Amino acid sequence: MLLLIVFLPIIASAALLLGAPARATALGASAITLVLSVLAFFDYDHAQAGFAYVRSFPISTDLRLNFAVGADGLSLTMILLSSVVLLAAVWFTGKVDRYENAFYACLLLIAAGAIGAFASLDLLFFYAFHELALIPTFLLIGIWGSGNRRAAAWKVTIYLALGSFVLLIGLIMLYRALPAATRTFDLRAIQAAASAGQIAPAMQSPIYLWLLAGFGTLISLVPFHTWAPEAYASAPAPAAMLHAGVLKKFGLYGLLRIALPMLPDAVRQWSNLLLVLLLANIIYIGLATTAQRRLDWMLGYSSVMHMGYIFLGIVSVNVLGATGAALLMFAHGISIALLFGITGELRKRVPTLELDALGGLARTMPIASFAFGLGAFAAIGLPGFANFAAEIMVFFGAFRNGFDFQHFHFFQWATLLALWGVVISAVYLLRAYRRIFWGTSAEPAAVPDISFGLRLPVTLLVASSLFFGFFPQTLIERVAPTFRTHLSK
Amino acid sequence: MPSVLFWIFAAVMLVFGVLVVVNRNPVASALSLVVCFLGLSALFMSLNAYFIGIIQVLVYAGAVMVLFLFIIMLLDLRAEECRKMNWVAFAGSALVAFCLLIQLLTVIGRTRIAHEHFPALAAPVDDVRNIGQLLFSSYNLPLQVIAVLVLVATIGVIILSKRQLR
Amino acid sequence: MMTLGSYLVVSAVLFTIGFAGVLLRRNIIIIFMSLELMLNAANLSLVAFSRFRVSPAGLPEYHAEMLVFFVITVAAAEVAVGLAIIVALYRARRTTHIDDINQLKF
Amino acid sequence: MISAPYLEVAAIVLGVVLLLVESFSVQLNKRVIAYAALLGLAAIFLSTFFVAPTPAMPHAPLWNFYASDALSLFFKRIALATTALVIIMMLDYAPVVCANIAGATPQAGLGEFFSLPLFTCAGLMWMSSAIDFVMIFVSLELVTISFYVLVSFTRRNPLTLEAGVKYLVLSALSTGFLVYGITWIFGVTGETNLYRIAEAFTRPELESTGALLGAVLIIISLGFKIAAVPFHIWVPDVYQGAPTPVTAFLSVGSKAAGFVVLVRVLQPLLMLPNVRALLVALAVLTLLYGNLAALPQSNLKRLLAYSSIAHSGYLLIAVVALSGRALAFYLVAYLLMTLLSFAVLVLVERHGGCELENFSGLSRRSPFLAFAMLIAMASLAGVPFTAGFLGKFLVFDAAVAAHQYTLVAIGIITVAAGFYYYFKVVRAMYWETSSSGEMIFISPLTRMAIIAMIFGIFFFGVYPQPLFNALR
Repeated sequence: MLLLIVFLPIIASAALLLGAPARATALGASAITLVLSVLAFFDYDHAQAGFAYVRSFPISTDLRLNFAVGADGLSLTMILLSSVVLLAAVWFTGKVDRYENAFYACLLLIAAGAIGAFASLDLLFFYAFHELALIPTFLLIGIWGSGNRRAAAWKVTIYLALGSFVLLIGLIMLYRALPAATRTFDLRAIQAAASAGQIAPAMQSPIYLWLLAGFGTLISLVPFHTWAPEAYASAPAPAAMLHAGVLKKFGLYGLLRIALPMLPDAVRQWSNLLLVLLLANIIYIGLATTAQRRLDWMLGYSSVMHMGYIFLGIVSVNVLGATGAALLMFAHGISIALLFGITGELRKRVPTLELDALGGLARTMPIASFAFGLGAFAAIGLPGFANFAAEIMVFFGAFRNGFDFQHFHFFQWATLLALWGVVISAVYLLRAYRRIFWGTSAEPAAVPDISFGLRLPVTLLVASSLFFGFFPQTLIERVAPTFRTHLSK
Repeated sequence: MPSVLFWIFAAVMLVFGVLVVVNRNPVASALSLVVCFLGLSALFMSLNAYFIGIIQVLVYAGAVMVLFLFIIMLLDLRAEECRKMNWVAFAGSALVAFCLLIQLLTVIGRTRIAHEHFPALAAPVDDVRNIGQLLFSSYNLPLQVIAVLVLVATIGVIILSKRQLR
Repeated sequence: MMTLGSYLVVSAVLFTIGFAGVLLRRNIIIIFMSLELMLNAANLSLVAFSRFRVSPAGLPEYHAEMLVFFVITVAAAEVAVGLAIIVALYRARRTTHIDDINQLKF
Repeated sequence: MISAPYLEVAAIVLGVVLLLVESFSVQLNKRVIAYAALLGLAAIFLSTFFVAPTPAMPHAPLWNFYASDALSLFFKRIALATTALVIIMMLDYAPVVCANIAGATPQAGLGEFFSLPLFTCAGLMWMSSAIDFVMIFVSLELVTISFYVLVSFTRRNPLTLEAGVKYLVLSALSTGFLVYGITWIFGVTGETNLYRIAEAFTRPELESTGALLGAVLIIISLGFKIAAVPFHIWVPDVYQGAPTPVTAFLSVGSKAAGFVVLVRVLQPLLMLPNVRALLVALAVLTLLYGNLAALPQSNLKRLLAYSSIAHSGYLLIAVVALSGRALAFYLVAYLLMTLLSFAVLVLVERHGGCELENFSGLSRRSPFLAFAMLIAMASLAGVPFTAGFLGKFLVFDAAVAAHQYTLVAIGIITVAAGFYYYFKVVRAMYWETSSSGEMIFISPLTRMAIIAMIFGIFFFGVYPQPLFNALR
């Protein structure tokens, strides 16, 4: 089943390139993918922690390389996120003025890359699948983007290429850190070796720093973040949904999957560095977001900012924080996808996305306004949405980590500061919402509301966020076992 | 060979070698090269390499240099007129060459065997016979490769110098 | 009797003369002659080493002289092809001056 | 089972027979010769899989010069495949050749163009087996001289002749260095056979100064062959000026053979002090210069020339890290992706030129070619699931294993630069609009070859084990 989830989008995109009917194929493939991943998610037996649906094919005996897929609760959560956002993104794609097939194929490839990476049990394929998205991103932004699309496409490509090769070196060093007899790319085996203490403590730090720099670039951690707002602002809406909603979670997933279980000492040792960086993400980028004058740029910055919370969950190095981070990854992916989707619809209708030039759109576009409002409330973390549950867990996890040190520690300060980030995001999101939809403009543009068909993906996104907001336990009980084996409560 | 003769031939070779490089007139350069190769051939003979010495005269002084002269005459190359020289490049190149020379001489100075005399040979050398035997026994494979090489060179020269195809 | 070193020094000087010619001269034909000087300088060293390393039978080590033989052959072939190219170039461009051959530059 | 030396003999016989056919059948359309050559090469390629192992106690003097180990067989196959693909490209390029030779028609003037690569191929195969400096020298010169002819083949084009002269002078210079280097190695050891030299290097009375001079001179001369900076100066001009299939041949065949000789020669030479440091310096310079100089190029042939220098840098990392596996795999990947891009280039060149703007809107004019070029560029840049990525992975893996972190860091930076200039081609093909609406005709043979190369890039990018097995 997992193989089918991984390869269905790839097969569909190949079919699209060979000339299959564009929208029907893409919609069909992503709907089937969604159904399959929902089935897989609920079918997963969380009492029996560990990887399910494992299939393995030998690739190279010399390198001890296999093509292996398998999923535990964490990966299933991410796969579910990917397929939800994929379906929504494909649905949100309206009329494409040129190369329609290629557009859908690129979307499917990005999602396939993300799903493949989440499902891989093998370091090399885990990496390789993520890179599958690189060329589609370049083409999507370059051909169908808006605004300063060329510069943005270059920037995102070069940054991501550089970041991923840095990451590759980190992965190679991890592979090389194992003793020659047990050297393997298999995640499970490396994890077992790491638990047995076979990765020399002296090697942990350099490996972790390479990984952090590599993943950090992909996640837009602060010094490496400059590509993200520009790319999201210029990308066509479905591409931004997939990229900000799903693909960027790859780096976080990597940290949860590799850094936390395999290099826990290094994570603790460098936690102060990461805390400073994530605070920069939250506070500095948060303030930068409030200063944005355009909706698409604002959303781009806000997606960079929210990465900070997820980092906070990761760096707390306990089950509560890590599980919260996983839930937040899911919740953030949903809410940002919704916001980017509505923004894309707005872009088609109004001449500019300058916040000052817009106003009163709620009168002509009530449904879009409602949907955007839901997305904004979710992103802020209003109770009821998954984001709320997740942020609570992250904050408690991080705060409790400080108590281990028996005195009021840097960690607590950081958590408190990060809490202020929630206020910042409330400020800019609500302000934007009010300006666009409620504020008065001289002459409210007479634009049509989003079409009836688009209510479906909006409902899908909102429903999934609400579902996990009200029943976070379904997700937590699946994800937490992943961390329980090697993290403290 | 007495050292006087060695130094005479070496001096002839080097002086005419320098003349090859400094002459403005290509014909004079080519003729200097002939003399230089004759000196070199004498040095070969002084090292008991009679066969190589003869080959040197036949192939180089005979065939190759005639070819050079022929081409120079064919193209009717005159002494080149003085062009504006790029003095920086000139000085740089001269410096590189000078460094190479110093480097080579240092290595030779540091090489122990370079200060030793040539050991005596056991018997009068019949080197045509020895080389011939080696060439057609041990060195059979390289010889065949060389044969292919000469074939390719021949074809290539014909192709490249055909002015008009039929 | 001469030492091995004196031959090597003479050869090194000749090699440098050839190398300097390649670097300094701008006429292709003369550059080509300088390249021949370099090859011959190497040959002189080879023959000197060959004479120096006397085999147990009291003969020079002929392996080096074999290489000299091949070098001479190759050089002759190279000269033939090289001159053919130079002639073709001269026909097309009326020059053998290397500064005139500079259309390929960015 | 056949003995390995017959492979070269077969290639030579094929070449001679084709030349005879060429000269005696005046009315024959010379494309037939190319097809015959392809068939012959395919037969030889197949027979490499039935080569008998080297005799355990080799008595014949042949085996002093010639090794038929897995490495040599591997590189012979690379040479054969390259030659075959180059001949296919030459078929597409034939009209350009005819236009640039006075009086050339399909019946006259092309026969040698199709048959000379066979001799080059034989030379490359000999090079991959050479284990004696004499053999290395003669086979290297066979390859060089046949390239002299091929590079200047379209002799009415002054640019080609210019490239020919530059190649001539710098190759002859490198030959001079090679011979002088061999001289010094012979001088201090009294041997020309690589194995016996390795033995001699272990002796305590070794004159290490002289040996080091020889080693440096030999590495310099091989640096010319593999286009390592600073011995690369001929590469951009020659690559741009030479007929495009010959450029492809130079950049793949000649480089592969140069690397196999380098690997063989280094087995003894790395026993000397400082040789490895020298190679690291070469690799650093090559990586930086090749990648940075490629950034501003607007002519695709020149861009590929600098990219070829850049890839020499990655290959040198593999050499420094002493990983034969990484080197061999990278060369195969390099072969596939470089020849693929040249195959597309030949077709596009016929309908315009080699400038990047000639590629504008190629996705409209020929989606197939644009897709092929996209794959080639992605693989050259190192996007996963292509052979180029796995090659880079193996190279970096080897470098990490050898603790060459300087090279790793520089390698990463240059990879990012590579993404920029390779994606420039993608941008031209997909973003820009076309200047001409002319469709491009692709012959079935070429289409097959391009599909095969695309398939190869993906196949080896996902499943490299067959290549590893072939190296055993």
